[in-house]
Amino acid sequence: MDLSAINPVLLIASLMVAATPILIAAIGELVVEKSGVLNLGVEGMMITGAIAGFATAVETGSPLLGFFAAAFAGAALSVLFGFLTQFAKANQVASGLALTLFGLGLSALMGQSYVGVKPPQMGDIHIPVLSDLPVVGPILFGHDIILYFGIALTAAVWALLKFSRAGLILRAVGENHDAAHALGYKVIRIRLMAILFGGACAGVGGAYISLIRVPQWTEGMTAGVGWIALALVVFASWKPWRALLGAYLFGGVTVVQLNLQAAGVAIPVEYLAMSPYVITIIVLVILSADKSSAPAALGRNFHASR
Amino acid sequence: MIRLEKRPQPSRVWSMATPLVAVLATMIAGGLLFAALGKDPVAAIRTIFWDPLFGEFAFYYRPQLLVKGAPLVLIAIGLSLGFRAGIWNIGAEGQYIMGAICGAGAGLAFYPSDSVLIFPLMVVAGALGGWAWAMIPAVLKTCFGTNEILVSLMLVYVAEQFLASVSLGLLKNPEGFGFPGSRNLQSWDSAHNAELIAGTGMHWGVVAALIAVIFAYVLLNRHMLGYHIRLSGEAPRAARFAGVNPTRLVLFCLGTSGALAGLAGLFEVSGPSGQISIDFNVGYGFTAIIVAFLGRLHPVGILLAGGLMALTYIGGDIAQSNMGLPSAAIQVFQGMLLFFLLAFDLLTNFRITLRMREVA
Amino acid sequence: MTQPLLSLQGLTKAYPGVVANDTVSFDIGAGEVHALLGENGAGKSTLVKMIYGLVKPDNGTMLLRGEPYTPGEPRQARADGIAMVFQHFSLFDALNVAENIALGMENPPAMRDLASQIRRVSETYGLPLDPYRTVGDLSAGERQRVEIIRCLLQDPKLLIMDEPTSVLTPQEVEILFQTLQKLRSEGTSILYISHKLEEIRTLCDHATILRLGKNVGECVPSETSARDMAEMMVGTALQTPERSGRALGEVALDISGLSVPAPSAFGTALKNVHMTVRKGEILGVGGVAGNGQDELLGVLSGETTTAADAVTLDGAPIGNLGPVARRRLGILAAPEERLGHAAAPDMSLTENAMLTAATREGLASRGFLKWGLAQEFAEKVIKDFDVRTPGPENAARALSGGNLQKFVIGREVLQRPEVLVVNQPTWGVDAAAAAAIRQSLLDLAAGGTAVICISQDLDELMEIADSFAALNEGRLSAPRPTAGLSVDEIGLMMGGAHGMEVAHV
Amino acid sequence: ADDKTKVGFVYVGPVGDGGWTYEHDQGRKAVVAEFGDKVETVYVENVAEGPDAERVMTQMALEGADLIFTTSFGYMDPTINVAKKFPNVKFEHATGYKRADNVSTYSARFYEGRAVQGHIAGNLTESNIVGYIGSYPIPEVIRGINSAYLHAKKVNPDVEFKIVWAFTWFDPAKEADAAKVLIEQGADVILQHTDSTAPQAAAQAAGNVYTFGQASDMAEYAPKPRVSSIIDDWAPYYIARTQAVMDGSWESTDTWDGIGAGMVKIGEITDAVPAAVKEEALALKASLADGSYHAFTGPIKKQDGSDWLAEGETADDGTLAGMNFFVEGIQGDIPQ
Ligand SMILES: Nc1ncnc2c1ncn2[C@@H]1O[C@H](COP(=O)(O)OP(=O)(O)OP(=O)(O)O)[C@@H](O)[C@H]1O
Ligand SMILES: Nc1ncnc2c1ncn2[C@@H]1O[C@H](COP(=O)(O)OP(=O)(O)OP(=O)(O)O)[C@@H](O)[C@H]1O
Ligand SMILES: [Mg+2]
Ligand SMILES: [Mg+2]
Repeated sequence: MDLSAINPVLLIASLMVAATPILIAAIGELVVEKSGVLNLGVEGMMITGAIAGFATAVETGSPLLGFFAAAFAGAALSVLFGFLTQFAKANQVASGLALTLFGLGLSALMGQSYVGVKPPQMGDIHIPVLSDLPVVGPILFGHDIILYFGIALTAAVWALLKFSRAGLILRAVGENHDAAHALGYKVIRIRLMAILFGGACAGVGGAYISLIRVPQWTEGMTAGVGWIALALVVFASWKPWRALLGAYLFGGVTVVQLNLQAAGVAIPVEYLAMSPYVITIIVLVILSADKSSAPAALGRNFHASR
Repeated sequence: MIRLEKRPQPSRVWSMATPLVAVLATMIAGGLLFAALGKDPVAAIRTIFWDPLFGEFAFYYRPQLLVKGAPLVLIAIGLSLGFRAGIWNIGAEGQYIMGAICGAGAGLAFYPSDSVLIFPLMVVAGALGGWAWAMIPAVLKTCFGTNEILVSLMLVYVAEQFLASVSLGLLKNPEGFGFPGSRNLQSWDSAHNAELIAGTGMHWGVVAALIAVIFAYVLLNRHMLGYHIRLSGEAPRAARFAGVNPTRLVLFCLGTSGALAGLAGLFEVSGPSGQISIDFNVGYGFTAIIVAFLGRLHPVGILLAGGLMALTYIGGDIAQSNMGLPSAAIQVFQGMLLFFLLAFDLLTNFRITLRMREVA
Repeated sequence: MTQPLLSLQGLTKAYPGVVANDTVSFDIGAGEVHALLGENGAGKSTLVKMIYGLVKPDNGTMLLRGEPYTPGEPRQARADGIAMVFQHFSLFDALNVAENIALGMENPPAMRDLASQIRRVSETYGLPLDPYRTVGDLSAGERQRVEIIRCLLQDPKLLIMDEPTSVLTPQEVEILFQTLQKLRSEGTSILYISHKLEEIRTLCDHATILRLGKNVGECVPSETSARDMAEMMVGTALQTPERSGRALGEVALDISGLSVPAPSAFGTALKNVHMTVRKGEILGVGGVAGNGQDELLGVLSGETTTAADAVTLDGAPIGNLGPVARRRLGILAAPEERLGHAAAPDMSLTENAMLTAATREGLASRGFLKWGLAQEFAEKVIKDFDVRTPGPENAARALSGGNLQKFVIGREVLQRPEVLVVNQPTWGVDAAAAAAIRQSLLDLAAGGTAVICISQDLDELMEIADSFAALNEGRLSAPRPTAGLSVDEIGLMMGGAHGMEVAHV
Repeated sequence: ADDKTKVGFVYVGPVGDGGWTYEHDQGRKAVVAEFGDKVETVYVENVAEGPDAERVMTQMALEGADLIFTTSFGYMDPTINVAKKFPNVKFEHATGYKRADNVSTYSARFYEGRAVQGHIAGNLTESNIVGYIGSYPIPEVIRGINSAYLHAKKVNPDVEFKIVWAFTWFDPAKEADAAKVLIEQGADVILQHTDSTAPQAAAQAAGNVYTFGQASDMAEYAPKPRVSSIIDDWAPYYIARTQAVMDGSWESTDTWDGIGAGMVKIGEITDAVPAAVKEEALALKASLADGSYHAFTGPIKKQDGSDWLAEGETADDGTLAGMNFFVEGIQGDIPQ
């Protein structure tokens, strides 16, 4: 065993990368849930975003365009969910699961000719001086732009929810849709926009996996990240900064367990491999006491009796 | 302008008709998809829906429908109880795995005994394994209010790691030349869940699924507990008023669905599948969720939905092999089926009126 | 005469099966307090929702200051100077007062400015409010202040108030009236909906009466007797329930020193509650909504269990028993919320009969249900309580509110309770049906049942109860005989003015 | 149409996995290219091991397949079961050990390729740390680790292997993480027994790290980080066996072919490898191909220090097939 082989600076830098797709998807879902909608289809939207982004990046040669396409594809898929739950008043749990099933199939279909293709690379941004600083340089300033986008998104959503009128309306709709309707807010329209935003974020998160983190396209490559993102929202008690913390924690546990393996720590591998999930459960238990910001109308459909 | 009006009460006619309409719509949309992929849509639909039932080799596929459908129905019945009560166990896959591991493990501990008690012991152990795994989210929910959707789901990943671990270690076949995977229970009579009548596909798992359907039907329609389950789902406060103890209900629903999923795992590992291996689980626990909704959480509906789902799997494989349809297309097709069902469900609870708005 | 502020002409709105408003026309003058009267379901709320832009009329026109007025949404109505206090609060429990108010405004100032505006206005009108408190923690009266201040901040020209006083103590009503008078003196028109005719007589300049959606008359309230107005509303002469004098038996139910923590974040804790009810007695429990009524019912019905000896029935401790065990002993209850608490909306009446009657009516044996018997029982309830519905196979939510209420009360009454607890037994029920329900409670009591009637309708309690106690922030006042109790005394028992002050003019 | 030979393929993953199943499907395409109209091939992808596999094989047999390739270890028992019911249909099961009159088995000696990789890796590493990403600790993977280690050690006595078990066959994100972790812990050569190019990409991002293509050539990452590769080439075997069925000369056999028969190919060794090393590697490959050298030739001790192969002794196929121990010098335990 050689724990000194683990370099904490590199570890933090790589857990930031590992956390980014979960973070972006979770922030999107957080907004959706704040509006009172539970969309369990994150995995399906992520994988669709992964292939749409990948294909676009390959075809156009621009990873950035890929991310736009991924956002669009994720949002497009979420329209299906929005239609089912907001217009057809279908059960949200079932609709979300259907979306995941559909997304997995659809992405596989779309991705058939992209197997084994190498995508164009998204360069890390290099900020002179800053990126070369010891310790903080590689942690803070040596990453790709989407990673910073994820952090900025967290900050933006936090500020939006806390300070802006749009955020207030969103929270109001998720809190009590009947009252919001009575005050003249268009509950369905607001929820649809939140759902679209969540879909776009999930798409970007998926594309981060296929374009930066891995980067390649293979079927089913999101491998459950969407579900982790869902867990993260509850875990974060619907607070954006806690979602960031949670994403880093989860990414951290995953990276640390591999580090421990490589360092030869004598913990059976299967326990290390299951540790991220077990730790997620434990943290869920600890945080479940805090339901303070759970949207009161979460998962309930609204039908305005005009 | 299209307007939705909530019906005073759900329409019976539509609640029967929507599944049929949904299947039809899926056939149409699926046909379009297949056509877009350059396949003959009519032939594809026929291959998926007709050939397994009435085609040349139906004698083989019909029993396979039972083999494929039984675990789906068994798990879905258990899940539907919880879903009816608003308790969302989506980790049946993990409970299925743990049932199989515990059941097979209990049997293999006595290898090569030929006692007739082995199989019953395995059944009990399988049910207990699934039950115990489901009790984790149940207890966490009742004690700490932890979200059962997420806990049960996380436990699927844990169970998968555990499955890999026992396939490579504890339950590894000592005569397997070091390859992962347990002994094949099919070749050990006292543990083999064999076909009860050769060539029918009928094994104990199918019997258990049918019993579960009847049990659930009676429970939901004739028994106080089932009434309380339905009541809790429709009006939790009214349920409390009626005297339902929510904690006990959570324990019962999660426990039952876990036990049934565990049983499904046990019947599968000791029968059609034969052995514990790293990739033993094939997603029945997740597909069963879809089956439960497709069957509108009704026992008889679930029975039919399980059959329908099995049909699309079997027919889908035939279509792959005979027509070269990619398996992803079949998956999309199944997703569409669920979408359409959910969408058309609207007609059960709402009336759609088309009318011109008069200019004021 | 000057031009009216708002003129309604032939407004019609139909819902499936009901014409909620049928060619309703009347005018509201500037600076006028105009009352809108009518029974439950007469169409009052629908009418004001049309004015507020929430509901689009099928037919008819509105003129605001002589100009055609067709509000597409509440935002437009607000822009035109119309503000509304809703019958069912449109508040968000998890948000604070300032946020709630901002949501009801078109262009709210920055939060800090808004907070100081709220403080200022609330003090001017004698309705003190802390802008940073979470609304879920407020009492019903305070919540209404939030709604009112939300309106006042917008300088409304027309203020619509849909049953604002049902959640206020008499003293609070008094203060509200002074606020409204002040507004009127500033030139604001008020459209005021209430069932409390005496209030209307003191406050309003003019009244329009709706029956079954139609405008059936107008009057000047100060010149018309309450009884006359009531008869215009109902269309027939009213009869009062008979209360035959009866002897009270021994103590049936006894609660002593019961304290229960709030069941949820926004619930009310019960504090040191003492109460005894004797056989044949009707105990009226008054109080403003949200002061622990639901919680008290929960403690009595067994939904909330307590220490065994905190509640006793005929001297035997029962505090730890759940609803089923209590029903077996004869304690039955009918909660306030019909849909979702007393009955499951999507279940049939037969299934809803099973909800509480399984134990006492023998509808189940060893857990197996006898649906045949349940249906017979449901049919009996329907027949005996004149529930208007095609049959017991109909879903509860397909019934009108009043009919469902009759079903719920009938279901409990027909089970021959030893103790019956009802919360708001006639809420949303028309006068004739309400009279029938009250009569059935009186009959039960005459048969020796101890009845606890929780209600916000003081007239109702005065009419049927033998003694009266009031709930105020989870505390129950000592019961007093109803005979000879004055409105002022009742008001004080209910907690007085809850910190409101007379408007500072 | 009946004079066509019908060949069925049962795949465990999607043909789009870019690895194991993808290469088998390349083999299928080679069969089509070779025989054209004389064959008809059918395949079903994503077939779970167990009853589904049995059903799909039966279906193919019923529909008239003459020869069925079942391409995953987990199909072993189902293949035997179905073969019993269709004595006239020939079955070929990959990587298993159960045979019957109409069931052959075939597998590839990837460990020969691993020997070449180990040789190059031992030479290239400067940190003397070689990272190895394992999927599951099964004989196939362990054999590869041992073979690579032995040959790296031979050219570089100081070499050390860091092994990370991903506990998944397939999870590109996890593979990427594993590669990054190994690189962070000092590895400058990464070997992998998982199929995605994620480790290649990680190595490329890290800079001075070498990798090897696995299952497919992964040439898009050449010349560096990918310096060579092991390629599964099932085409010659599939063509030969199809031909045998056409000729009527098919017999049940156990084939375990390596570099010599072309079942295992070594992808181009790029110029990132010093010429001398490349030459040695090619020589090693040649000796493995012509059989003059066996990748497991004694003296070799097991990890616990006990003797396994004496000087000059070569491993027998039985031990290799079920290999469940590390050789001396490798750190860490095999997870059980
Ligand atoms: N959204 C709706 N859909 C169908 N019917 C409705 C709807 N809203 C109101 N109604 C019906 O319209 C009629 C008038 O209702 P409204 O709420 O206006 O009565 P109200 O006079 O305000 O009664 P209350 O005194 O109980 O508040 C009732 O019969 C009611 O059931
Ligand atoms: N939101 C709604 N959606 C659909 N139908 C409604 C709605 N609200 C009320 N109704 C229907 O309108 C009719 C009248 O309901 P409501 O409860 O308002 O009756 P009401 O006129 O107040 O009668 P009662 O005096 O008995 O309470 C009922 O048939 C009811 O089903
Ligand atoms: Mg009513
Ligand atoms: Mg009203």
